[in-house]
Amino acid sequence: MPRYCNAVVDEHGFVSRHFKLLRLRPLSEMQEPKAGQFYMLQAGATSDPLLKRPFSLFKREDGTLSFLYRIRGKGTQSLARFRQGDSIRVIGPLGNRYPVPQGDFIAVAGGIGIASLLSLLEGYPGRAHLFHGARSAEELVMGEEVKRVAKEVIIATDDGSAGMRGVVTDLLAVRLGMTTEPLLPIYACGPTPMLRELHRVVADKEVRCHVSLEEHMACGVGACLGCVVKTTSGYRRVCKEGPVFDMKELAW
Amino acid sequence: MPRYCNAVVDEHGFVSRHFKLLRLRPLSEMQEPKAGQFYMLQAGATSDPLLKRPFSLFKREDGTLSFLYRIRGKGTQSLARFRQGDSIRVIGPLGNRYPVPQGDFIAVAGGIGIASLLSLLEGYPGRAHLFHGARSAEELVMGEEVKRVAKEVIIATDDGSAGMRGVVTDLLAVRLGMTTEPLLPIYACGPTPMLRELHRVVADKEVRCHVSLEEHMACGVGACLGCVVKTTSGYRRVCKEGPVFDMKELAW
Amino acid sequence: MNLSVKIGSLTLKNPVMTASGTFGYGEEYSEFIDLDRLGAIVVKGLSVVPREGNPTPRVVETPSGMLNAIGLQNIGIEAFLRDKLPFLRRFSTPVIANFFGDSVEEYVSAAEQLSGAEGVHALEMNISCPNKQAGWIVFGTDPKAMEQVVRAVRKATTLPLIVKLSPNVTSIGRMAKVAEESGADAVSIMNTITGMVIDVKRRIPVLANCTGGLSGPAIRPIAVRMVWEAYKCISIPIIGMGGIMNAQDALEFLIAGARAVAVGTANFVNPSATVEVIEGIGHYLLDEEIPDINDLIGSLKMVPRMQS
Amino acid sequence: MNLSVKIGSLTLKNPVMTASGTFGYGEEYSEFIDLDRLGAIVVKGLSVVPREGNPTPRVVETPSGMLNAIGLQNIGIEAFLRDKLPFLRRFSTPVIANFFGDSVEEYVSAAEQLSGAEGVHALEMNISCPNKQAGWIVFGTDPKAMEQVVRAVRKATTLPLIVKLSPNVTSIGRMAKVAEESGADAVSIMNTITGMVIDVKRRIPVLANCTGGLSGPAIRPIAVRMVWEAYKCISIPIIGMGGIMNAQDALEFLIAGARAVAVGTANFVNPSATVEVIEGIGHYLLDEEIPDINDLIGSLKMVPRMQS
Ligand SMILES: Cc1cc2nc3c(=O)[nH]c(=O)nc-3n(C[C@H](O)[C@H](O)[C@H](O)COP(=O)(O)OP(=O)(O)OC[C@H]3O[C@@H](n4cnc5c(N)ncnc54)[C@H](O)[C@@H]3O)c2cc1C
Ligand SMILES: Cc1cc2nc3c(=O)[nH]c(=O)nc-3n(C[C@H](O)[C@H](O)[C@H](O)COP(=O)(O)OP(=O)(O)OC[C@H]3O[C@@H](n4cnc5c(N)ncnc54)[C@H](O)[C@@H]3O)c2cc1C
Ligand SMILES: Cc1cc2nc3c(=O)[nH]c(=O)nc-3n(C[C@H](O)[C@H](O)[C@H](O)COP(=O)(O)O)c2cc1C
Ligand SMILES: Cc1cc2nc3c(=O)[nH]c(=O)nc-3n(C[C@H](O)[C@H](O)[C@H](O)COP(=O)(O)O)c2cc1C
Ligand code: FES
Ligand code: FES
Repeated sequence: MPRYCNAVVDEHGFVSRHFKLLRLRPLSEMQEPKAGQFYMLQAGATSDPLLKRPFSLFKREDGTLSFLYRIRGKGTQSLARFRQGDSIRVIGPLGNRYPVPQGDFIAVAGGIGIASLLSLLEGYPGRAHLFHGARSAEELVMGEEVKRVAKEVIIATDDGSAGMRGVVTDLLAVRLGMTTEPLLPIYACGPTPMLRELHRVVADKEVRCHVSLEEHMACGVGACLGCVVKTTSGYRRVCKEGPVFDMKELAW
Repeated sequence: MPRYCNAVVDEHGFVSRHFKLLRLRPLSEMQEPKAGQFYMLQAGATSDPLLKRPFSLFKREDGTLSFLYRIRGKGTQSLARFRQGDSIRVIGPLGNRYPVPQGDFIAVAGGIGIASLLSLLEGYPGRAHLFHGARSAEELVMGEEVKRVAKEVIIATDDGSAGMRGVVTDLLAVRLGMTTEPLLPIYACGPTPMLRELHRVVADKEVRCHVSLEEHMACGVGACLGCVVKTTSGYRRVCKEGPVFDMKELAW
Repeated sequence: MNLSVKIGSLTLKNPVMTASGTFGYGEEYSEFIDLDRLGAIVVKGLSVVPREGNPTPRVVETPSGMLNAIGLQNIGIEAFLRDKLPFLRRFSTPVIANFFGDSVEEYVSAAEQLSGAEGVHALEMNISCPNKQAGWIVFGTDPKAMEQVVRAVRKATTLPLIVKLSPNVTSIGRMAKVAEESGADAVSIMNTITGMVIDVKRRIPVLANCTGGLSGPAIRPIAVRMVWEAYKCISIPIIGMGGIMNAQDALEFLIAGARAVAVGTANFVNPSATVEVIEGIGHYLLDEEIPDINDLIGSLKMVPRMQS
Repeated sequence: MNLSVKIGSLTLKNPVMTASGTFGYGEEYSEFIDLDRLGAIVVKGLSVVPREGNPTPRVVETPSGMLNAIGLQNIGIEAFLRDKLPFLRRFSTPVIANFFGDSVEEYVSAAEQLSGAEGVHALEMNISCPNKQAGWIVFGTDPKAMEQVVRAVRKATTLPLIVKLSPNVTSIGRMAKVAEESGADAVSIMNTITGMVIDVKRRIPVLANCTGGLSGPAIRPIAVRMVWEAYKCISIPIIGMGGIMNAQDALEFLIAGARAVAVGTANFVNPSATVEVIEGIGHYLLDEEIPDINDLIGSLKMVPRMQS
C-alpha cells in the first residue's frame, strides 16, 4: 500500500490562538496507522519551505487523517495557509507505535503532545489517567474530547489559568510518591525538557515508561540519519526506531 | 504618497484557461496611475518565489487596482494561489506612460499585451483602432470590454479560431499599406517577437510608434540595472525610462 | 531511445543515481520505489571503522535548502558488506560504495575492503574529509593532498573510481583536472557547501556541530556552473548533483556536461523523485527527438544574444 | 542604547548599509525610505571609464535567490561625482564608494579620483574582477594578485579602505588575512557566488553572459559561515552580507562577528528592508537588554550539546 500520496484538505481551522486542526482526505488508500505513528506533511508549494514536517496522527475517521498542530516557525506558518480543497503530499504512517497498554495506564501530555497521545486514549477509552500540562488554559485544546476518553484528567498550567499552577511532572511525582500499589505504565509525549524532567521523576522507580520524542527531521523514513537520539545501544533514529522509546533505553 | 504598501485581494478568478484577473484593494492611498504604468506584485509568501513580478495596471476603479495576467512560470503560478482576503505587497505605480494620443490612434496588442493597452483605450474611448492578436479565440480575453471602448477591433489568431488566421502585424502592414492619409500614431504592447516584427513593418514609414517592452526585472524601480534595453543612446532601464519607448529610439 | 550511459567501465541503464547519504543503504526507499529502475544506487559514506556521528541537531532547514552535519555516521564497511549488501544484490541496479577515511591509509584499506565484495560495482571517494595526519587539511580542498590520496586509492582498486569533489574551492576545474590526472575514472560534482545558521535568541549555532553542509535547490545554480566549468577542463565523465528536484533540473546538469546525475535532498521531499526524474528525462528526449541521451550531454550552446 | 559602530575611522550611526549594486546611487530608494536613517550608503560599483554592461537577460530568479550579470554597468566616476554625489551630500549618511578596475593602475586611479571628492566617506574595493593584464586572473581569488592591488590602492587613499571579498575561494579566512595585511581597514563578506541557469528547452544559458552572481536568502548560510570563519582570522572589522532579508538575518551576521551588515537583494523585494532591519535590531537589543550593539558583535557561544 503506498505510503506516499496526495491528500486533499477537507477542513482546516484554528482550535485556539496558535493551534490548528487539519483534516486530510488521502486520494489513495494508505496503510492503517497505529497509535504513536506520524506522517510527514508537505508544508509549502515551492522549495521554501523545502522539507516536509512530522506530525503525529491525531485522529483517523471515515478515511480522513486529522492532525493537531501548533504554529511555530516557517513550516507550520506555511502549512497553516493551506485551505480547503488544496492538495498536500503526505508520507506515512511512519515510525513505531506506543506498546499496547495492558489495563489502566498513565498518560503525560505536554502542550501539543496531546496530539500524539489522543489516539492512544481513544483506542483504550476509560483507561487513561491523563496528566496534561500546558502554558495556559487556552492551550489546553481538545479538552472535551480528552475528557470523554480518559478515566481521569489532571491539569497543570504554567500560569495557573487552569488546573494547578506549575508543571505537570510535579503533579505526577506527587501521585507516584503516594501510590503504594505497583505503578501503572506511563506514556508520555511533550517538549524535550518535560520528558527530561519525567526521566528524573521515574529514574528511581519501578515503572515502565514510554516516551514519544521529537527531533529535527529531514526524511522521516530513516534514510538521512538526521533525527537520532542517543540510547544505551548508540544512536537510534527517532523516525524509524522511534518516535516511541522505552525511557530506560535513552542515554539521558 | 507611499508607493509601497499592503493590499488585500478583493477578487481573483480565471477569465480563461491560463489568464486570471486579480483585483487588489490597497490599504494605503497610492499615487494615481497613468496608462502604461505597472506595479511590482509580491508573488509568494516565502523566499521562493523571491522577487516581485511586474504587471501592467489593467483597470483602476473604486480604489481598487486590477491586473490581468497569464500564468507562465513559477511566479505567476504562485501568484495564482493567492485568494480573496489574502494580503499582497505592491510597489507602484512604476515607469513612464503612453504619451497622450492626439485624436485617433492605432493600438496593437499581442496576447496579454491587452492588459497594458486597455487603460489607454478606456482613457480615450472610441478613438482606438485595435489590432488584437492571440494564439486562439480562447486567449482573446476581455473581448466585450475591448469592443466597448475601441472604435474598431481587428482580430488575428494563430490558429484561426477567431478573426483572421495569422499574425496581427501582417494585418497592420496591409492596413498601413492601403492608407493614403498621414498614418495614425501606433501604441503597441505584446511579446518581443511581435514588437520586433512591428519594428520591421513601420521601419520605412512616417509614423509615430510607441511600444511597451518586457524585460526580466529584479527591482522595478531603477536600482539594479537588470532590465535594460539598448537604445540609440545606450542602455536604458525598462522599469524607469520605460516600459514605453519610442520605437525610433530602440537600437533593434 | 537510449538512456544508457557509461561511467568508466560501468554501464548504467539510465543516468539517474542516488546521492550518497540521502538514500541510506537502499532499504528505506525500497518501500517507495522499485530500486531496479535506478541507474545506480550510491550508498551512505562508509569507513573502515564505524562512526558514531555528531550530536543533534544534525539538520536544519534554510531558504530552499538544508544544512546537515550528520558527521558521517555509518555502520562500518564490515557490517555493510555483511548486513546491507545482500539486500542490494537482489536488484539489477549497480551499487556504488561511497567511502572516506581520515588518512591516506584508511582510504586505501576502505577501497581494498570494498573492492573484493560481490555486488559493489564502483567506488566513490568522498574527499571532503580532513586528513588527521596532515594537520586536518581537507583532502578535497588541497590539490596536493587530493592527488596523493586519489593516486593511492587508484592503486588499491580496479573498480571504476569516482572522486567526489568539494565545492569549497577556488577552482573546481583545477581540482577536477587533478582528480583525472591522479587516475580517477569519473568525478562527482558536487558535495555540499559549508554553511551555518545561528539561533539569534540563544546566540548559538543551530547545529550542534556549528557548521553543516548546504544542499538542496538553493545550491543548484552553483552546482550547474561547477559542472560546466569542470566539463571544459576534463575528459572523464562527470556525475552532476546539487539541488536536483525534478527532470528539468537534471537536464540542466546533463546539458552542462554531466554524464549522469544524482538526486539527494529531493528524496526527502519526494520519495519517488528519482523515478520521476528518469521518466521526465525520457519524455524530454522524446519531445525533443533526441534518440540517445549521450547526444544531449554537454550540448549547451553559447549564442550571442540579440539586444531586446 | 548604542547602535553606533566604527569601520576604521568612520563612525556609522547604526550598522546597516546598502549593498553595492542593489541601491543604485540612492536616488531610486529615496522615494521609499529616508536615506538619513541608514548607517551608510554603498553605491553601485564605479570605474574610471564608464561601462556599458552585459546584454540581457541580466537577471534570473533561482530558488530563494537570483543570478545577476549586470556586467558592472556604470556611468563612470566623473559622472558620478558630477551628477550623483551632490544629491547624496544632502543626507547625513556617509557614502561609501564601491569601485573596481581591470588592472592595478585602474584601481589606483579610481581610488585617487574618488578620494578627493567631498562627500565620499570610505572606499569599498570590489576585487571580484579579472585582471586584464595578468591573464584575466580574478584579483579576489588569488592571494598574490589581491595583495598587490590592495597594497597599491592603500597607498593611493587615506580614506577608510574596505576590501570586498569574493566567496569563490577555498579559504575566506586566508583571503581576509591577506586583505588585512595588505592594509585594508575592513573587509566586506561577501560578494555573489558564481552560478548558472540553463534553459533546457533551448539548451542555452538563461543569462546572456552565461554565468552570473548568486545572491539572496539561498546563500545566507554560506555567508554567515564565511563571516564567522574570517572573524576568527582577522582583527579588522567585517561587513557581513548575503541574503539578509530582515533583522533576524542581520543579527546572525552580527553575532557571527560582523561589525556592520549590508542589505542587497532584499531591497528589490522590500524597498524598506534596510529601515526595517535597523528597527528590528533595535528591538532585539531592547528585548535582550544589550545596551551596546558592540557587545553583540561576535558573541556566538559554542556550547557542548546535551544529547536529546
Ligand atoms: C514524530 C514527531 C511528531 C510530531 N507531532 C506533532 C504534532 O502532532 N503537532 C505539532 O504541533 N507538532 C508536532 N511535532 C513537531 C513539529 O514537527 C514541529 O513543530 C514542526 O516541524 C516545526 O516546523 P516549523 O518549520 O514551523 O518550525 P521551525 O521554524 O523549523 O522551528 C520551530 C521549532 O520547532 C523545532 N523543529 C523544527 N523542525 C522540527 C522537526 N522536523 N521536528 C521536530 N522539531 C522541529 C525547532 O527546533 C524549533 O524549536 C512532531 C515532531 C515529531 C518529530
Ligand atoms: C512592465 C511589464 C508589464 C507587464 N505586464 C504584464 C501583464 O499585465 N500581464 C501579464 O500576464 N504579464 C505581464 N508582464 C510579464 C510578467 O511580468 C511575466 O509574465 C512574469 O513576470 C513571469 O513570471 P513567472 O515567474 O511566472 O515566469 P518565469 O518562470 O520567470 O518565466 C516565464 C517567462 O516569463 C519571462 N519573464 C520572467 N520574468 C520576467 C520579468 N520579470 N519580466 C518579464 N518577463 C519575465 C521569462 O523570460 C519566461 O519567458 C509584464 C512585464 C513587464 C516587464
Ligand atoms: C543528509 C545528507 C547526508 C550526506 N552524506 C554524504 C556522505 O555520506 N557522503 C558524501 O559523499 N556525500 C554526502 N552528502 C552529499 C550528497 O551526496 C550530495 O552531494 C549533496 O547533498 C548535494 O546534492 P542535493 O542537493 O541533491 O542533496 C550528504 C547529503 C545530505 C543532505
Ligand atoms: C543586481 C546586483 C548588482 C550588484 N552589483 C555589485 C557591484 O557593482 N559591486 C559589488 O561589489 N557588488 C555588487 N553586488 C553584490 C552585492 O553588493 C552583495 O554583495 C550580494 O548581492 C550579496 O548580498 P545580498 O544577498 O543581500 O544581495 C551586486 C548584487 C546584485 C544583486
Ligand atoms: S529524519 Fe531522516 S533518518 Fe530520521
Ligand atoms: S528592474 Fe531593476 S533597474 Fe529595472
